[in-house]
Amino acid sequence: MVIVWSLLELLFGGDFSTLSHLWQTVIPEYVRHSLLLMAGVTVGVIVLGVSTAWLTTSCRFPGQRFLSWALLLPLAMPAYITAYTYTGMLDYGGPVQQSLREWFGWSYGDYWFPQIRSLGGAIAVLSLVLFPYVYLITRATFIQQSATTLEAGRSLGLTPWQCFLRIALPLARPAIVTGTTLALMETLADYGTVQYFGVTTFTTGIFRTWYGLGDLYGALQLAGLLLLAVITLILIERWSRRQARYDQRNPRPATPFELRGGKAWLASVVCWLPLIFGFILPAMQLASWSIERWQVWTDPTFWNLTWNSFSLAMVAALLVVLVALWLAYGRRQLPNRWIRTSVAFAGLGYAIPGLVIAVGLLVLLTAADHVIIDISKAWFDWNPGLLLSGTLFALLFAYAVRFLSVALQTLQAGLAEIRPSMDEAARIHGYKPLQVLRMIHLPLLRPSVLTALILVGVDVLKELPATLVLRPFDFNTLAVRAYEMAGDERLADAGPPALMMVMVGLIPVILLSRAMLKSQQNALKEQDFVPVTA
Amino acid sequence: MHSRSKTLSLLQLDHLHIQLGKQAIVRGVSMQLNAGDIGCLLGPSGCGKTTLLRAIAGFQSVTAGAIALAGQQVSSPTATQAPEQRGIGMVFQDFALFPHLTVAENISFGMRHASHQEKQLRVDELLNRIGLPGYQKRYPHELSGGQQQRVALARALAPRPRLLLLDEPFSSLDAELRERLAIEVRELLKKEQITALLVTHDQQEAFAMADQAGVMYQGELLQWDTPYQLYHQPRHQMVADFIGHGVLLQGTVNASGRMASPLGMLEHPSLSAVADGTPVNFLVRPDDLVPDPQSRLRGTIKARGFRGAHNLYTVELTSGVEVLTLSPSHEQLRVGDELGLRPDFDHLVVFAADHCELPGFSNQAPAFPDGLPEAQSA
Amino acid sequence: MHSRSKTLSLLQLDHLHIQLGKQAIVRGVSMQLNAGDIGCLLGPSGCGKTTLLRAIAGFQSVTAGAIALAGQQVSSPTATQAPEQRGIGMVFQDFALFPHLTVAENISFGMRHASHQEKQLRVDELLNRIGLPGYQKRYPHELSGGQQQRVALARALAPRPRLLLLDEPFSSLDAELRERLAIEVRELLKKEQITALLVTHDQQEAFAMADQAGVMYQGELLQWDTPYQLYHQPRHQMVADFIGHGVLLQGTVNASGRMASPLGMLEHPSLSAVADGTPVNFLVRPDDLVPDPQSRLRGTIKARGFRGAHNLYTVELTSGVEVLTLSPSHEQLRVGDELGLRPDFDHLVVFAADHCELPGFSNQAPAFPDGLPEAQSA
Amino acid sequence: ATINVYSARKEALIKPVLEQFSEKTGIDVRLLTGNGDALLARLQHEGENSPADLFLTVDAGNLHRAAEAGIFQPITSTDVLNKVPAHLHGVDNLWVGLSLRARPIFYAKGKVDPSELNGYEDLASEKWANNVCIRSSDNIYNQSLTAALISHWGEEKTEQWAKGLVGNLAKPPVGGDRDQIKAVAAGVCDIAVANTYYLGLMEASDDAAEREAASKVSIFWPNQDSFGTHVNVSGIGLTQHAKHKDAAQQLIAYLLSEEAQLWYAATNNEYPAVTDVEWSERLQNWGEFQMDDIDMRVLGENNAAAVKLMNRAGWR
Ligand SMILES: Nc1ncnc2c1ncn2[C@@H]1O[C@H](COP(=O)(O)OP(=O)(O)OP(=O)(O)O)[C@@H](O)[C@H]1O
Ligand SMILES: Nc1ncnc2c1ncn2[C@@H]1O[C@H](COP(=O)(O)OP(=O)(O)OP(=O)(O)O)[C@@H](O)[C@H]1O
Ligand SMILES: [Fe+3]
Ligand SMILES: [Mg+2]
Ligand SMILES: [Mg+2]
Repeated sequence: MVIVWSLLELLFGGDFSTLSHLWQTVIPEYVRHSLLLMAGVTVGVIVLGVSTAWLTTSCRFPGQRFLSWALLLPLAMPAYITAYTYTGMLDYGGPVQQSLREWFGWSYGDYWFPQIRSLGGAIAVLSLVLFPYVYLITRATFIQQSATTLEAGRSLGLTPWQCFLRIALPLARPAIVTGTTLALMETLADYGTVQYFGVTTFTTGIFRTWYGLGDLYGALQLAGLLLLAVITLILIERWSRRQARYDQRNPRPATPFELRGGKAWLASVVCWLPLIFGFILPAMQLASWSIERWQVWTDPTFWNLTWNSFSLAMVAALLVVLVALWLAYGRRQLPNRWIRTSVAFAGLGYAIPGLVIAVGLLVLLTAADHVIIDISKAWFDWNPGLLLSGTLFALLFAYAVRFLSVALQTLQAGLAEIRPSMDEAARIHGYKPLQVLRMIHLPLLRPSVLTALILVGVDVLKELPATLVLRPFDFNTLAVRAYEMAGDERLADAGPPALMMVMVGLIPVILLSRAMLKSQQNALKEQDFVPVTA
Repeated sequence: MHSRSKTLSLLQLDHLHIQLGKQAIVRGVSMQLNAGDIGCLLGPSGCGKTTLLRAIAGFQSVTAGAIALAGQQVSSPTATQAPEQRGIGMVFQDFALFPHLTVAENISFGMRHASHQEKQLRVDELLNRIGLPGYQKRYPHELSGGQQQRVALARALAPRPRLLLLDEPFSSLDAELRERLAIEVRELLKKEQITALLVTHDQQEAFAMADQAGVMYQGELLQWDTPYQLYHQPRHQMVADFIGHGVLLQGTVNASGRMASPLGMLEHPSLSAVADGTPVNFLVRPDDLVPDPQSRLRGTIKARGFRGAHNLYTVELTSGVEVLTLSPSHEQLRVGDELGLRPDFDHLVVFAADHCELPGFSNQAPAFPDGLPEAQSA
Repeated sequence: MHSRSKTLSLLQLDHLHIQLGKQAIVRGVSMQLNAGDIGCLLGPSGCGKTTLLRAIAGFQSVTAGAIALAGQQVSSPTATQAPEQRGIGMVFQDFALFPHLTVAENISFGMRHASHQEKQLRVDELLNRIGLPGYQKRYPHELSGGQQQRVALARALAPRPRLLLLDEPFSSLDAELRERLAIEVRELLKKEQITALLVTHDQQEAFAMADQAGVMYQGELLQWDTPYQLYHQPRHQMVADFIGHGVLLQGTVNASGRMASPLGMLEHPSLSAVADGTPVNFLVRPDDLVPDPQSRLRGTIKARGFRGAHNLYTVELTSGVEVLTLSPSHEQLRVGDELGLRPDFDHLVVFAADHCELPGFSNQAPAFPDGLPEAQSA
Repeated sequence: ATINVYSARKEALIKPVLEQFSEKTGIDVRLLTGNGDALLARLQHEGENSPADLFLTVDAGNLHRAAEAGIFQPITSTDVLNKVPAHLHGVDNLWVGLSLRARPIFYAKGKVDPSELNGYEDLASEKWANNVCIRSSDNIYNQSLTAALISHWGEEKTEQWAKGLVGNLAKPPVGGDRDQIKAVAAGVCDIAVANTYYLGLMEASDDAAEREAASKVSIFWPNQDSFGTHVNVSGIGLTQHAKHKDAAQQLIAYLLSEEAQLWYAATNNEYPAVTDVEWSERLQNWGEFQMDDIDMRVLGENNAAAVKLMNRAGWR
């Protein structure tokens, strides 16, 4: 909120000359690229995320249990790292094209090969890395969906597949939209990947204005425009949903379909492909680089980095999810305009590039620091230093601003599935709203809370720009290390920290998703399976 | 007098108005329920009963008027006390059981300050009462619809609230169980001195349970009275029509305080107050007409409904007017048979003919020639 | 004969067994429903009615036995035809409306091959029938409980399925509307030649709608017959007890084919087949005993229930046996009054005294001295 | 004492020298690395409460911007100032250069005769149509190069040049400098622009494929007859509110010592800013050349104009 306001203030403080220059030269192209990128990523994450989420919740096929948590793994890969690994493999200098040239005696230009550094490449990589947002959030709602609603569809003559399309999918709409919005916001805020792929987007414009033209105000004006665009998108979506609701009576868990033969095989393939391309291949590339750099594994500073990253991610995830819970729940309890707007604004942080947020926060925190220092000097004759902006506080604050929307949206999608009469039934028994939250919503929301924790944790682990600007002295994380190495085009050196980041991210992902699986199985414990004969 | 009613009345509604969106759903409802009494709300589907209960519980803000609990105002357009502070229990129309809690946990949910043992005792006692002993460990989705509803009832009873709101608490139960439970719940409420307000669609239930009852129609509470008065002395045509079977016939009061009607000349003390020549509507219940072969009032059976002990016949009188009558189901009268009917009025319920036009009656249900109320449309 | 029954019967259940978890929920149910007929299932809460419907719809696999639709086997322990291929419609006990669709979209949901205009016409027609004209654009959460239930009914009717399963489709409606809708739905089903199987808790409804009806108890279908037979000729003590009010009294058959009973000597043709000295139970309905001041059979009123047109009295005979009787509610008899009763049996329903022990009767409901069935416990 | 350094140079390229310094002098150094512009913003907002004593950044443009923002104070230590040529000082000695990085033209060995080349003008000439590789104009290296050309040629001619260059590109301007060199090696184009130290990194790589790619390209030093090959600078300044001024200047002096300068040259193949320090073997192998000794301030001043010009020219 505060950040947004300080940004808005900056927005109308500067002059618009830079903006008009950009408008005449590059902006149209940037906008076009951004739109294409967003369109592509939208299709990509929805197709990958929803299909895998549906298959792993409503069907049983070999490998389904493993896949149901493994599909989160691509998220642990920073997008730019995946971009690097694919470029390393597929670019003209990479092993694939080199081998082709050697085997067939071709030289460059004799053959057609998809240009990985292109808009298409960026869409592919971002989709592969970001689809787990959709997967996770949608899956959490699929788990909560009531079997009776789907059975109603079948009693009206719909095949399971049509039920999926016409009931399960629309009912999961808040979740799908949430996941996609998150993926799109990340796409909009992404700078590393698109820059590496030479795709100029709106964000490129922001940084070009700032770095190249030295015009921070111009950059912030652009960021403001971006924000407006995002707000518009969100409003359009909200409006299109209008009064429709998504909570269902009697959430009786559905009985999964046993898939056999060709169908089981097909389902496996559909789920394995994104995992292979989004995680296994890049991770193998990282692993091979890491083996070249085996020395670092014995380096204590490297383990220090690992600990920093891990603990920071844990603390930040807990913090952010707590705040988000408070906001989401506040909105449910007191749906007045003030809370609505503040929740809506709190959710926008994700669309703004991390660096812009970091700078905005810097302005705010340093100003607060100056006041604190002045007061402290006047009263105690003591200079406490930069208490807020110079410590981990700033970092945690920045994560909160940036990732609040991830947690918030995940939780809101989950809350939308809980009938309001649950709240009422609890309150009529004398429980205050917070007690209701603890006793009713948290248990029912478990899949969503766990999802939010995973998403924020992994995001913090990967977070780069804000960490770079706001961290205290001599505080390094895996992401920073990987980035510095990769930024100098020392890909092999970037391998170990990147791999470690993935492995650290894996631990919570595995733990939490097992917990999720368990809550799903609890619900199913008394159910028997209906064999499908078609 | 005023102070006395204050000390006794546990729940008091005062010209309550409630709006949902732009629609007025509850309109000017006033009523009062004395401590320890059981009140029943009847009314056609969609007339605002649930909305009224939700306002009393504190989930719904009111547009005008006030709600007072034990003399203390809890809802007004400007201030609403939080639901959890009202000490009210509620059985929700859609049960609203907590899906992640077992039956025992659901039932003991509201007993916040009770010890583990107290909870267990109460749960066991209530499960016995609702006919589900041994169901403690089940989850709601492992119960049948009626079982879920009974658990919802037990959950609301467990903490012994001072006021219990029941929104169709027996709708999913079979007649036998419903009747037994109604009686048991009534006993329990009386024993534990819980005041209750019950919404039901079952008049028998209302008659069996209620100390006071009322009929709502399109957001208005038409009459709030004892069940007997409601049936035999409806103060509103709509009430007469809604409670029990019956038809409204037209008659004309003449100078001698008698009424000319399709059933012949009828007498009634209340008619003497009516001016000569006034057209009136009067209510004819099935039991007001006794089959009597000797009677001069004759008709033909148009339809027969089997209702267990009795058949309900729709009879077209020779004058063309249709009325209802009951006859033991052993006596096999057939559609088309002719029979005689003898009027046997205990109360004659008369309405001014222009008072309360019954809106938009459907005439598709042959058994009920006077039609049925349509739900008020949007 | 075999082939004829095949062409006529739309639904046939053959020794059906269903298990949920480790419990047998449906046990050896056999029945058949002819095309165009309406069947009604009655039975205490939790006896397995919903489970049976779910198996017929194909949502629930069967443990033994078979289900055939129009002569074609659709469910057996080894093969289950997918629900959407059965052409069955269903009204779910918990409605299961699609919360993200409007009323019109919900209703037309199953009309997949209809044109936009056809859909609109059908939606308008059905909304009129269920008394909700103009509600097309509402969302389910903007409806009252009863309105939601009616929309669920319309949704199931809209695509004209060959078999319609209705799981307590009128439970949330007021008596008037329920009666009207029951008749309308019956007309509509007959007109559109839809076969239907209805679960209801309301015997009146079952009597009014059904061509065939049955009583389920603890997973077994005790009797499948016409409603009249079910009431007057129950073939099972449990059925007698469940349908309508009544008490079971003990008697002893003597040599002359008559029976010595607390009501005096009773005669009945069916008694002649019974051996001398056999102890039997026989059913006494409230309408089998007519108040008669002259009768030598006398008793004292122990309890009175107001039920609108009649009062239901519990009478303790001088022999100490309790029976029920009905009397118009105008006649103000009081608890404690003495009265005479005259037996007036049309059918005498007799059970061997050792046949079918009624399990664990509760004796808490004073109005029903023979107790009520408890739900089977886990 | 402890001194605090904000550095836009990556940790790996600065930390070892700082550690050596601490060992030598007993002065602790705390380091914070990050993006140059962001660190600058942080310094500005921290104002007088900033813990930073020194700000180290890469590229004349960035140094200029920092000086303009008023976060530096003049360096007074003559020890420091005398070691570095005057064109590598900021206005009022607000900063000094630490190392130099050259941005010449690379060509495919064997395919291109170096005599066909002359200077940066060639990149725009029709002769190399579809045959030039260069990275995006987002990159500060290209912005500085263009800024230098503006001051030599004027804006109009430079814009013509930029347009010609864009027309000559063999592939979209994507990837880093190393990728441009690899593109030449792979035959995508015959000439490319990149910083020399990337070639050094490739030559020293433990990946055989990189070494092989490096062996296929050579450096051409452009504009030896005119203003010289474009070089850029990494530099350091003393912050306005430095709390440990003396120690900080000691550190600057150490960074300009022969030991530190040699380490730079060896580690990152940059050219020493201190004139009399000997070049590493690899630098010597690439050959002597005339550097553009344009005043670094000009690069900074022209940076915005350069970006706008490139925007207009359609250089992505
Ligand atoms: N998942 C389950 N596991 C074990 N028992 C179950 C499960 N689901 C239902 N039951 C039991 O099966 C029995 C039959 O349930 P069903 O829903 O068919 O009853 P019903 O006849 O429809 O009752 P009602 O009239 O209350 O709706 C009930 O006793 C119920 O407790
Ligand atoms: N959110 C809403 N917006 C507009 N109208 C609504 C909304 N919710 C309910 N209504 C309307 O308010 C009226 C009263 O609803 P309420 O639930 O109080 O009825 P009810 O008397 O409980 O009916 P039932 O017996 O069917 O449960 C209904 O006509 C319903 O359509
Ligand atoms: Fe570089
Ligand atoms: Mg209601
Ligand atoms: Mg049921």
